[in-house]
Amino acid sequence: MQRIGVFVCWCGSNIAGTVDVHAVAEALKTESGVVFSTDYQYMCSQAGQDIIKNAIHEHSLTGIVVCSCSPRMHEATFRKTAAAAGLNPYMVEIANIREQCSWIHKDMLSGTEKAIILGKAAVAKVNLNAPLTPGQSTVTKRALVIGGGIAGIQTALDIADAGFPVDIVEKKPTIGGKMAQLDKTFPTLDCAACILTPKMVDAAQNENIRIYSYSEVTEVGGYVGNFDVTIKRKARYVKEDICTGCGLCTEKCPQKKVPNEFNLGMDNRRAIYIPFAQAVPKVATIDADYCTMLKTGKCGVCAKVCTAGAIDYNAKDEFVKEKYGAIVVATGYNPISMEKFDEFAYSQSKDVITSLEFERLTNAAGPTSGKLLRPSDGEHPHKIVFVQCVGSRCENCAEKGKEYCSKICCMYTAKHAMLIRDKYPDTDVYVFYIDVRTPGKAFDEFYRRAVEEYGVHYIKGMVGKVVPEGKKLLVQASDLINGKQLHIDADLVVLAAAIEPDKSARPLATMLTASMDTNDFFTEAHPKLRPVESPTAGVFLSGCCQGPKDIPETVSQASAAASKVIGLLVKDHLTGNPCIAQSNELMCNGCSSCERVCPYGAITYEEKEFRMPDRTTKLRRVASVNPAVCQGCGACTVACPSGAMDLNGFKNNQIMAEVDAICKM
Amino acid sequence: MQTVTTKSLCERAASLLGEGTVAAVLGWKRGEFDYDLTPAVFTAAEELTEGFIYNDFSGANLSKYLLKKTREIDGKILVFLKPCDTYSFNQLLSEHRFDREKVYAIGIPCSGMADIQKIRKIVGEGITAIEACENSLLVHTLYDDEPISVSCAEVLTERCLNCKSKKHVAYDELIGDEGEVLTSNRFDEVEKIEALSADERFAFWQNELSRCIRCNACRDACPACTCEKCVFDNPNSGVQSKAPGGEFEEKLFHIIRAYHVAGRCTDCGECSRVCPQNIPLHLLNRKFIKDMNETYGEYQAGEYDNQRAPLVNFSLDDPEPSDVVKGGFDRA
Amino acid sequence: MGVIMKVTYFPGCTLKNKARDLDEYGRKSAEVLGITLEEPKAWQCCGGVFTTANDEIATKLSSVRLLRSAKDADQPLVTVCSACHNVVKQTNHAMKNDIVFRDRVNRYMAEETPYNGETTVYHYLELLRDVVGFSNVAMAVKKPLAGKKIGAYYGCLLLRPGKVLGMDDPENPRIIEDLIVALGGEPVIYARRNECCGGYVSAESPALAEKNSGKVIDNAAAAGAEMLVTACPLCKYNLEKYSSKLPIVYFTEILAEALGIKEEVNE
Amino acid sequence: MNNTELKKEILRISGVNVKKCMKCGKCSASCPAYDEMEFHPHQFASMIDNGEIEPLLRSDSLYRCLSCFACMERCPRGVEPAKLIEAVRLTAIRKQGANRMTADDVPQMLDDNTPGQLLVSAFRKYTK
Amino acid sequence: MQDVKEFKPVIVAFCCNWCSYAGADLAGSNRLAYPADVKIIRVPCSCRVNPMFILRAFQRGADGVILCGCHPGDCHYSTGNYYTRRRMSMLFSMLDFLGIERDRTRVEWVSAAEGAKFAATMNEFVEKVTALGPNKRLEDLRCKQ
Repeated sequence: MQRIGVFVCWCGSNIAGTVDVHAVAEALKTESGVVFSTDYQYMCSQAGQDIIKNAIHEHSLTGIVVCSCSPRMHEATFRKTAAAAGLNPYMVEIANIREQCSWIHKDMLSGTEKAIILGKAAVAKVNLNAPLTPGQSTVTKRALVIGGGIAGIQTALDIADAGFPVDIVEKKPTIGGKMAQLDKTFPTLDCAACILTPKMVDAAQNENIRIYSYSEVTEVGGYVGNFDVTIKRKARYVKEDICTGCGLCTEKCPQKKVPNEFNLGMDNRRAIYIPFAQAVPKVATIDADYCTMLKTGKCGVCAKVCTAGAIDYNAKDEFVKEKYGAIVVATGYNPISMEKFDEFAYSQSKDVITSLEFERLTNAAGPTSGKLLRPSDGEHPHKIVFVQCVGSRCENCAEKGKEYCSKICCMYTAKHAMLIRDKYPDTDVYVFYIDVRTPGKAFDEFYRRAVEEYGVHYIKGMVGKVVPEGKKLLVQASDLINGKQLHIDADLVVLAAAIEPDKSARPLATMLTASMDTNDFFTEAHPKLRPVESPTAGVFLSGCCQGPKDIPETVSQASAAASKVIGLLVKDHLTGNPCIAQSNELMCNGCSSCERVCPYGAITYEEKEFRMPDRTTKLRRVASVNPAVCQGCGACTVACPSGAMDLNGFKNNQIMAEVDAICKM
Repeated sequence: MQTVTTKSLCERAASLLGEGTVAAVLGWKRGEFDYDLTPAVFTAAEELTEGFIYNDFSGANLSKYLLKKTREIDGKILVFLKPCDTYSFNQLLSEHRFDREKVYAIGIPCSGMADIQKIRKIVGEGITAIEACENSLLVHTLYDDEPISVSCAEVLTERCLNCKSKKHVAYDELIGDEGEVLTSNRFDEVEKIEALSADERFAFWQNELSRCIRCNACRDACPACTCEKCVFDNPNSGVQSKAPGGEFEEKLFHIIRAYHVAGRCTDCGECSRVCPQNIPLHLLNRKFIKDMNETYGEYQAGEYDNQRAPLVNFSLDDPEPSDVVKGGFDRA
Repeated sequence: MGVIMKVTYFPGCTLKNKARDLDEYGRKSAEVLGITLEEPKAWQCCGGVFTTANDEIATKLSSVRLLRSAKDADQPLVTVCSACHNVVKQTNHAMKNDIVFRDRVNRYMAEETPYNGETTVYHYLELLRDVVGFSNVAMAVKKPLAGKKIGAYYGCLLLRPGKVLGMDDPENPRIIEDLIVALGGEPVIYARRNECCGGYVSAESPALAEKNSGKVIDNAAAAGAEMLVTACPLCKYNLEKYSSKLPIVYFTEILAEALGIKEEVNE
Repeated sequence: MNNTELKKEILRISGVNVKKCMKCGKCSASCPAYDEMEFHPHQFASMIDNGEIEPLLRSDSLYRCLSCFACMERCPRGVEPAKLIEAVRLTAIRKQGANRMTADDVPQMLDDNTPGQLLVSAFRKYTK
Repeated sequence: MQDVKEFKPVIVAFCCNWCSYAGADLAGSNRLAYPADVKIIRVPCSCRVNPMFILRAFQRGADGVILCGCHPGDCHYSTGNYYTRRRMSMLFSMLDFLGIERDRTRVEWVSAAEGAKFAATMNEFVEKVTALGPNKRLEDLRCKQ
């Protein structure tokens, strides 16, 4: 028989305002097993916790019911309190009489009545509680970072700095990500390459960091502290350890007509290539889709010119299996396709470009060596129109745009406009905006400078149609402040395309069993309090895979994710959740139903000897649960017809006791 | 009558016993009357000649008995399986309920079993003996001098009228000819009930289930009900009950029993065959089978070894419960 | 080519007089391409424009009757005029998806069985693309429009509202361009091909129609078009009235021409 | 009808939720009849939301809308201004004697090529 | 005596810990009212709910039972609610087959962000169950006081 103490919290007037807390404490006194019942203003306060501790000692309590706020709020608090007083923390149950009672009911009578019933249900459950001890598992002291953009690089550097080995898996031939393609960064206008490339070099030289470039994660198994990951190292046909990155092959390759993705297809590269001068690793890669040798077996120029002998036309994809304690997702973003927004004539004119293309056009290492020239005819544009929110903040066109604000466009457009006016004062710049959103340190000041010092024309209104005619782009737009429809004959139109999570994120989320929102951004464990963790233990989020963000924010989150990973990796053991499934071998049929529904593969079978009624022993097949792998969902408990499989902390008889308590009027 | 004779089966069993291939034979033997055959274990040729019978009353599905017998008896057991029994046999195998190595299965043809209740309805009480002829049964009674002839087709059991398959899906040896999977109208009765109003359905089942005496015969005969410990016998399950306990209790028992075997029930019909109160329990199982077939695609439990039953499976675009109950079977 | 499909064909009022070309070239070409166009015995004018107000019943009844006759014949319904297409397809969409509207119409019409938007409505162009297939059209071409630079003029009614008509990307349509390619011509893409010509407002404000039509033609000409094709009699009227820069013909005419049956029609 | 009821009526027959408008002006930026209109598509949304419907009812803008649906197609929020304009126009011409166009107006519109479609459409839009 | 004037149903709501229980908490935080007749039982996942619990609730006097879980695809345990969906589809269809009123049982997917949906769902469910009146078809008279 349990000796249960009931503690009813007032939560100031939050609970006491609509629930008669004395009456609740009084009513629960007579419940089976209850030997002590009291109420207090704030049970979660030090004084409140002391009341619980003292009662445990004074009344030799074996179980605790706290009638208070949601267990999601303070279950952990009260479990610690109980543990401090020598009671097993899993002997504590919470009756949620705030969120699910006092806050939603207005009159004292029904509120109190319901609070009593919820209290009774908790008491009924505690009567059947048993002390639980969490299992322990070891931690593999190595982290995996998926994605080698600025988010992934920063996370990896910080983890490595704390002394833990970390692997970066990047699907492209080089790390660097989107930031490597940018020209300048707002609001300080530092050159992106100048601040990024030293970090890339640091990552390459750090002995704790291993970079798997041109690689992808193909399989993830295991659980927090013990992930088993398979990494596909795509065949790059160049031996990474031998190639010196001299670049001779990329000059001699006869296949010159390959669209250069680093410059967003605005110029061409060779079939064997190094994406850009500061690439890390600085190693050539053969593009199998274009290489004449790989396609027809005739050519071999690169092998001939390579003095190091690094070319290997027979290379195959390789699979590496590795163990990790933690995984950081840093898969980043891409601008959405402009295909469905052809009112802006993106598909009709080369002079309608996206902002990322604009970055390349103004970048000294870009296709025009940093000179702002029109892609169509290489002439200097004199009138440039920027269009904001293309595909962002779309309500009805889910298949077309995105419902959210892409967050970075207002600032980079101000940057672009300012840079143009700075370099080419003879060029007129128009920015069509719906709202200018500049929350951030020195952001609004930056935008105002664009208007006030650089004379950028900011016009509130959207562009409705862009008509390429002759050499001009006729822009038809609203000027809402002046109540006019404007017609501007522009030379260049730049679209601030919405950004979306990288397409690789969705299959990765499935592999990681990490949840995503409807936009395919990874969901955080808590939007405010646990913003860099995924709800899946051991999986952390860094950068735009979690939501649109700019570089300062990305780097902050990257470091935050790293600190969470370090916090995990310093532990030698992880304490598991003891509320896991357990099979009663005497009742188990060995039928495999539970195994079939287990999402974690936590259930295996073994042949065990059992004594038969006639005193002989027979082998029987029974289920056994791996406590380190089981996450405690309970799917198996319902699949089991005999009830042999039960869930600790949520046992069949405990839940039925709650049902009984609620239904017994 | 059956196309294979008791004698031929006896001979084959005796020779397998004799050569030591099997240590025991699981078959049917005469009870008090010709028509109340019960499952039995034979370990010697003489026992077989004395007791073994295969006739129109060998309805009992022997597959379930393998669980206990394979654990009790050392050596192989010969079991005779009618086509429908082989489905149960397979299902039990995929649930790892017995060691296949310990069993020698002989598939035997079945031309349908006779229902003694139907015979009684025709000839009345006082049946003393029944002889099988080609297409009819000769029934001797206390009150009639001459045996009365009834046609086999007329007295086929309900489940045999809707026979789903004459094909054996598992065996080591086959005696007689192999049949085919049949198309049956086995869901007609379910559909009839579905077509009733909610009140009528409730009244129908209230009438049927209230006759339950909780004798547990359905559970004990069911080849899918093979739990080491049944929840209804387990004092810790919270639903233990061994006696009829009112209207709710019977519903709970039969709903849970049907739910526990859903996806595993091969529709062998043993539950209704053994029910002393003649409750059409197989309709509950067939309702689940029909729903699962219609909602998640055709599935026949026991058809193959190691299938994944609908309730331990899912697909991403399964319909919502509200659509299944409202859309699929709406009669409102 | 054998008969591949029989369809209910709705010509609409203008095709019986001013836009006879659109109709006749269309009929003859369909025959060649294996489509049998069956005109319903009785039909009424579609109304020319679709009234978006959802309490308007009467203005949509003629379309509903037409849709029902196609349903009764168990045939898809084909229109060739952009305006008819727009009205009939939008009406069908409302009958299918707007439950309140559908019930009111069905109650009003008091037919034995309700009409619930079952009919599939094709524009003639969709029929060519989705049923016949442009590759088959290309194979049937006898006199390719070699080298002819043709601008497709969609106007507004053929494409919008995009979600309801579901014909093509309303901002970057390809269907007429693909047809031009199939016929051996060279399509000229220009941005104003989906901008309105001025429509019925030309009745009251010819100035507006003049301005809009002019812009369309100037844009097409600047892009190098030598002629424009359209599916709408009103577009053709407005464009021709306000500019003589480019010849305007119906798409069925270039179809007939390429199929080598243009003269046959004119005989 | 007072303003509130008039607004309700217009929202009802148009089926539009004007609250979805984020005031970006893309509708008016797309409008090919902009210069001919006193009130522009985005103003229809905001004025109807404000209950300022009388000025709209009196405005010639109602008869300049081409019903080309460009505003509907390009609105990022699915507001459908063309449906609002249609609803206001119908509210205006459904009143007794408020027809915009009569049969007497037809002869001066005609020329040799005028398609029937033009007359039918204009009557639909201007007359009840 | 049953109070004929005002029937207050007993509603048992099983909520998964990760989405729906959090959704219920959010409804509370936003002070979105729903009837006090609804009593929530926290389970780790909707797939923890055994049909036995539902029948048990009816036996002990519940008038309606509702199951809330994460939206399909969002299960914290990735697949739990898919099993729930099948299990409850089959169970509810069976209850319907036995003539039990359809509106006494329900499955609803409520995310942690859908406080408003939680409250609205509960209001609607209570309303429907109230309209049905007391549960007579699945009650256990021995459990009545």
